[in-house]
Amino acid sequence: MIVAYLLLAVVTGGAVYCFRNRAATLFFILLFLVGQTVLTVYAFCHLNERDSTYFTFDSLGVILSFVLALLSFASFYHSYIYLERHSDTKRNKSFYYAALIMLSASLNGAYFADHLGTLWSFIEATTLCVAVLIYHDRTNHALEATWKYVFISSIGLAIALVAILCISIASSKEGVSDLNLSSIVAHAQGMDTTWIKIAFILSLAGFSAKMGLFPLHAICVDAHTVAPAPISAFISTTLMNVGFLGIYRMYCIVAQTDALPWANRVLMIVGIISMTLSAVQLLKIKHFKRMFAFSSMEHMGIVALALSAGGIGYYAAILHIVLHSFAKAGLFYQIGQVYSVYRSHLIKESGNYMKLNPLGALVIILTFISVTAIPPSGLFISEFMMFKSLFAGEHYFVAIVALFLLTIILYVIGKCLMHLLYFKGEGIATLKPVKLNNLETLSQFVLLGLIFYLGANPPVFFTDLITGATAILK
Amino acid sequence: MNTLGFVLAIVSSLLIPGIISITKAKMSGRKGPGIFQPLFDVARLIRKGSVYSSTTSVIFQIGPVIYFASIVVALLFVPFGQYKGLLSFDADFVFFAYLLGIGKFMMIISAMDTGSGFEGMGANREALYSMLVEPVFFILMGSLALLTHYSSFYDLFVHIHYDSYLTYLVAALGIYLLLQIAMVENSRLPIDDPKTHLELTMIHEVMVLDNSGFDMGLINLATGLKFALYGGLIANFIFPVEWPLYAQIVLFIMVNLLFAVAVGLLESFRARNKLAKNPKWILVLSSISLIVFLCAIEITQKLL
Amino acid sequence: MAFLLIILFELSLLYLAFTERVKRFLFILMAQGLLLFGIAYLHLKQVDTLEFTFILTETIIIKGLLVPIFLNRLRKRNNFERLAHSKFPSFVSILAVSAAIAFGFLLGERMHDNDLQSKFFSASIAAIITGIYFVIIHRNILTHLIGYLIMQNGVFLLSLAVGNEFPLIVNTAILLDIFVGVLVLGIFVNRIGDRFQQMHIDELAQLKD
Amino acid sequence: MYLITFQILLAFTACVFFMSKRHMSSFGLLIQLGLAGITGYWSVDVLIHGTVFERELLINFWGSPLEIKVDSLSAFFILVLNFTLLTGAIYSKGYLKPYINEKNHIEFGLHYFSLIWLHISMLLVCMLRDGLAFLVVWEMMSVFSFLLVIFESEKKETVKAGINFLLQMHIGFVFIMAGFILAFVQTGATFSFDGLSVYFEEHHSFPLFLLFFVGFGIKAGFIPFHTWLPLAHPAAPSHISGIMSGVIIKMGIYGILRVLTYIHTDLLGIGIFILIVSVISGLLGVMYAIVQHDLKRLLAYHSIENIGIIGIGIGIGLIGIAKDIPILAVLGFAGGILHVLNHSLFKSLLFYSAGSVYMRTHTRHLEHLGGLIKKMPKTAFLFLLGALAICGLPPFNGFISEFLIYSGLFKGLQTSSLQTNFIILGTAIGLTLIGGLAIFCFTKVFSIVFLGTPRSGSSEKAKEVDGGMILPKILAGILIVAIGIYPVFFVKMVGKVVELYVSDISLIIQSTSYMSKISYSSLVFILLITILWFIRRAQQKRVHVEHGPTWGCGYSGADPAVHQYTATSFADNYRELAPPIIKVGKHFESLKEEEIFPQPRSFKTKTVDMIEKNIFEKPIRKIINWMEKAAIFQTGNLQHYIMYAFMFMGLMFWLTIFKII
Repeated sequence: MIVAYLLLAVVTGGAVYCFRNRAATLFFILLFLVGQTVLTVYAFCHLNERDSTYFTFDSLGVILSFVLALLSFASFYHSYIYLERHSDTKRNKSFYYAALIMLSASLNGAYFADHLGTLWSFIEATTLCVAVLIYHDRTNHALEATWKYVFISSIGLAIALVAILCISIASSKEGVSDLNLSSIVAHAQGMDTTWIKIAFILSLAGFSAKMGLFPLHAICVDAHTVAPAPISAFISTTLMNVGFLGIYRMYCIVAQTDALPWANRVLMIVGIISMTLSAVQLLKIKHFKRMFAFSSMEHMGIVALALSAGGIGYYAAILHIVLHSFAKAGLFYQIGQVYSVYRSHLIKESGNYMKLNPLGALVIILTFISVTAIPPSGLFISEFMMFKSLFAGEHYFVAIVALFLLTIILYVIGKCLMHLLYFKGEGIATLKPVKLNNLETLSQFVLLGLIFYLGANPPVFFTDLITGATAILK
Repeated sequence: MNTLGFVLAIVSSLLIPGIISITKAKMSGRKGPGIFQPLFDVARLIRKGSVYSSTTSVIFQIGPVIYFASIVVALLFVPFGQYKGLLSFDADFVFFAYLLGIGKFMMIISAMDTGSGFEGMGANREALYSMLVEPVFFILMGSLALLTHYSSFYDLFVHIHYDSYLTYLVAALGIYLLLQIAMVENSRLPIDDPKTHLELTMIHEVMVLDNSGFDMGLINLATGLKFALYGGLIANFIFPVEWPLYAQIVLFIMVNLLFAVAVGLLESFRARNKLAKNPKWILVLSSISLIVFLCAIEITQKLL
Repeated sequence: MAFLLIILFELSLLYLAFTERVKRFLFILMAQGLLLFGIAYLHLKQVDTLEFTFILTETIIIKGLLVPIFLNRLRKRNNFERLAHSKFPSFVSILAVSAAIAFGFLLGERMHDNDLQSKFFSASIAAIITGIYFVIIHRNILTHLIGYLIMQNGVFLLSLAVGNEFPLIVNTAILLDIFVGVLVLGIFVNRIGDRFQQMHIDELAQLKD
Repeated sequence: MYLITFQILLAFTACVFFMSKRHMSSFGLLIQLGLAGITGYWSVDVLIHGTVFERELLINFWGSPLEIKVDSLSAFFILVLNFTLLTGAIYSKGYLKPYINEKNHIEFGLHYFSLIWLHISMLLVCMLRDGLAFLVVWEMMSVFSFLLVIFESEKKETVKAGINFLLQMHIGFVFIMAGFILAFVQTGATFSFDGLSVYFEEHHSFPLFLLFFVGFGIKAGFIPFHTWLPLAHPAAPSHISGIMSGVIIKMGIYGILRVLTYIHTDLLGIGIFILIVSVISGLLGVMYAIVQHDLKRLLAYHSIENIGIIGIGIGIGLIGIAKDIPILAVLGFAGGILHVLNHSLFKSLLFYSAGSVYMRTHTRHLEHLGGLIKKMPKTAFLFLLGALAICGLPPFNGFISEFLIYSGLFKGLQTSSLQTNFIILGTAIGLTLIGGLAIFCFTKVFSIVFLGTPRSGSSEKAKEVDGGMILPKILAGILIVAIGIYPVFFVKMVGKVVELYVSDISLIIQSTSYMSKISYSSLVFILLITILWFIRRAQQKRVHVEHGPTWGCGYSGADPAVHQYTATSFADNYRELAPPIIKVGKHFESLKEEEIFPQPRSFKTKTVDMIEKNIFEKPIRKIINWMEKAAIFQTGNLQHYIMYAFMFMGLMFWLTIFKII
């Protein structure tokens, strides 16, 4: 199935690149999207079954693939609007679409990969695809950010490859010759913890580039800043999720060994440092997209903390990843609209959005509530679970620091968004309200609605999937 | 029988201003007006027409009425020996104090209603001093409550048993404090001298600069009533419960007479405080009342 | 024999530390490709056509020929001959690389393991560290690319050391990824060269807070 | 049946966005009436029969249906908040009329949507017992009030105050959450209020209570957690200020009272702690209030004072329970809880009146107002009513609750130990001072705003607001007088709530006997006033009445508006007594030597809240500055970024090798 899907991606991607008229592009994109949805549904129906030797439809993969399927629709739609609004050349457009298709495909490949090598190569493939997209605007900043993103991602992934090799050293001693995740996890208990520990640190450092976590967090922030808004949405959601997936897979291996408490402490350090750095940087923030990029980093820090806390924290981590994806995607799509109003991403050049685009302002308010994890947003539920498990583990100090940082972040984000909504300064007064497509805003409402819905009363299949994904850790 | 106390208090209220002015006149070597002169004044005022400032509103007119009514109703709470006041219940002195409070509130805003700078000064001082003096009254009542295990005016005074020296001290200090509270409440010496004629330093008198006619009459009557109010309370301190009724009536009249004379004497021989010193002086009263409280604790032997 | 090749490999790392001409770097990359072929060939337990072809492509064709040639074209296109003067004098670099080699050696000894080719392991650690060190000290992006490739060579050695082979298809995917990665990076080097006239890292520090 | 209607109403709330701007308020009011009717019915039922109302909502929350539970405490608060929110909603229609053209559809819709949901979330706060659900609705309440506060977003300060409000509410929320989680983690009982009782039985109550107290105390506005009130209240539209001061801060009290129902140990310590905090809040609240020049800010400080009085009642009650002096307990709790109702009435009345003043004069600055009693007589008299009530003067409701507390205090004096005696004495002194200061303050406010001569053109041109805005004030006014004159009924109602804390409720029945005597006394007072007034009227008809200028001691040339006493000068002699906590900044340009003919100058004073400045502003500013300085990691240099990874790995290896982690 996956092979068929990947083939479809290659074919549609190629076709989109070759046939540049509107109807054909639309047709192939839709074809791909339908195929992708079919894959997700198929995967859900064949939960925990192997596919094409190197893939398994495991619960976490299905959840993330579900998120991806949903966000691809939104992203293609918003990309379409974005490209039309910026009247790009046909060549650039087709290039953009093709890259987006390939990116989605490699993301799905990574989500379902059961073999560490496959996982690695798909993740590396995402880097290459996303480079095209980040560079889309072809400005100096875009060039810089792309270079940094690709280069540091490559270095990070090289480190991650070393980590995978270390795992393979450890596993070969246990007689596991293939690098299939399921078999490694099954035999991990007896493995040499030294190698496992080395592998964990290296993979954490390596995949952090993808996940936007400390220590290689910086490039994600830069990439967000310059990428077109729909791509920022994609980077900070599905692409970050793939980084999380990499770390999570490693963590699953570590979790079987005695090194688990150690790994938890490492994750906790990483989480707290990520949150601290993002909070500290947020205090000086001047640029909307950077602000949300740092906010993503903060959320990834929360996810790391949740993982490290264990227990109900595992559940919290995955729930948080999913809900954060919806919140950030909605937010970045909205930032695209904001940009079309002000032609700038700078906070100080914005203001009075409430009058200029009231519906968008409503989205901003909702996203503000979601992103800062104020109830009733679902993100609060996951953060709450995280704190519960932190307290249960008697990590009081960490919990207090985290709460403090979250409060600061709430303050900064609140301040900046309120500036956007209500500030009336010179230059702002002359701006005219912009007529925007309501359907565009509606899609953001749907995403935000999902956050509230999944936070308050998640459907049973969803909770089952998350429980299934964390089952391996119990 | 309960009305007797009220009637007596009313009678003495009518006479007290006259007695005070006679005492002051004698002390300064003047012949002085007759004892009923203040009453004649009031009667004349009540018959006279009024002049209202065009700045004022209905507040200015209703203020003195409420002020007067509050004092009359407060008088209903004052017990008479073994007889309760016309109105009496647990913690009635709280009602008593707050009733006086509403009267003051209305007087202050009616003074402010004129939009006069001078009356503003008086009103503001009145508000400050009555705020400061309030704790004195409450601590005193609290000490009595502690001492007697009761909490209405009637029970407080009836159940004081003079059985130790400390009790006498409590009584003496209590009387002193009530006297001083009366002076502050009526804006008399040493807080304020009603004889001065510099608006900048006056308190009560400057508040009523614009009042005339009926209203002024009520205010003058109220002054006497307020003296009677505290005179009555002081009398209750002294009443031996076991005395027969006629003796008590005589005693009551004597005490009120003495109270008026004492006020007259005080006003004759004391200079008024520097205006800025007044708050401190009132605070001293608070600390005296604290001493009363400590005595009460000592008497109830809770220190052991 | 393999041991000799590894010594040569480590020597090539040392040589990197004090040379300043970009051409030399490329030469060394080429040489490392050949050395890796030798090491991998000697490492093979039995010669299998498919696997042999794969190693041949990976080491000689890609690492030894295509990539250096590609980089050379980049170098020519962007007129890039000598390294800009680095903050770190070359003797520091020599010391650092030597230290990396020594560290790798010690680690290899310490991690003494039956399934592990400790010599390969120590050389690979040295290469990875040198690669990253290279990126950190030099301020030119083409050199960064070279550092990255050295690091990748180290990873390749490590995969040999592990002995636990990936399936061929996965290996190919990994190889393809790295190759395309270098191409993409190269394209961007070109763009940067066009846009900024020089490929100095300082040009690429606009995005910050 | 009622339950289903309740839920249908919830579902309909979003329709407010699809209404026209003019009909939103009516639609919102309709929904709120429905909600209030249903919940009010439940509450009255609970209060009358003394039962506990339990139902499951059909809404699922994390797989299980939400359970609502109304006991007498919830019922009391539900009734209080229903009343204030309804009056607020009525008032809002008139108050927001001038904004209809200014604000767009979404802003208006958002406002009314938030208003309805504020109501809903507050109802749910009172009804939910599950910990997580409670936390969610608790914070929803804050978020919606935040959205309501920032309605007048044209002003920079409004938005700033709004963010400040949200932030402080969030901090409070964090404390409450921490409290719940700690209790849950340490006992493993259910994550709910009932789970707390398990914790309190097994552990020391005080530390956990402290967490809850801080959390709820921030909402309630106890000093030193009061700093949001003086900012948020002036910023909010007046109906929201009224609601906020009337009921939102009471939710903090509800939280504290709710937690207290589960605590049976350490009560003395908790009681004394609450008492001390409350006396300080009461005193400082009113002391700060006197020196304010902004009408609504002043009222906000008075809310702090009144929260202090409520706290005094609760503290006294707790000491009573701990020391086993039932009379103290009963009267203390009854006074405190009744004051919740009372304060919600007169404070909303005062805020609505202040709002009317603001609406007609466009200023809240005391020194620009004056003489409004002639322009807006109804508003003026209703404000006076509220002022008298808030000063605790008979025959109005404020007196009743203060009277209960006082009589508790004096009864407590008789039966308690030395230590308690001193505490009670201190409280009594505090309470009398609060009362006196309140009179001082409200004589000032009333006379400066409504009496004398207008001090600016805008107050000269003011005119009375229309009936829709008077009606809610009259409703509140009726209740104020009703409670003042016929307290027995209300004290009995409060008695049902007190039963949760003190089982022996006979004392409250006893106290009703002298409550009725208070009624008599008040009636006598009112009767006397009426008689005198009629005598006076008759006299006035007979005599000659003249009108003229105010007596200016012989000088009549002064401009009456300038010659008046000002708010600043009224507070001046008081201010001199309290320098350490009230710092008044004076801003003026001093006279230069070469200035022979001085130019016109301005003089400005600004009061500084020393607690806010020293406890919060300074340290927070320091931390923020320090953090801003630390923001140097995003250098833009690629090599640094790689270094981070390298250093991180090195550090981790090092820490691991040396077994630090």
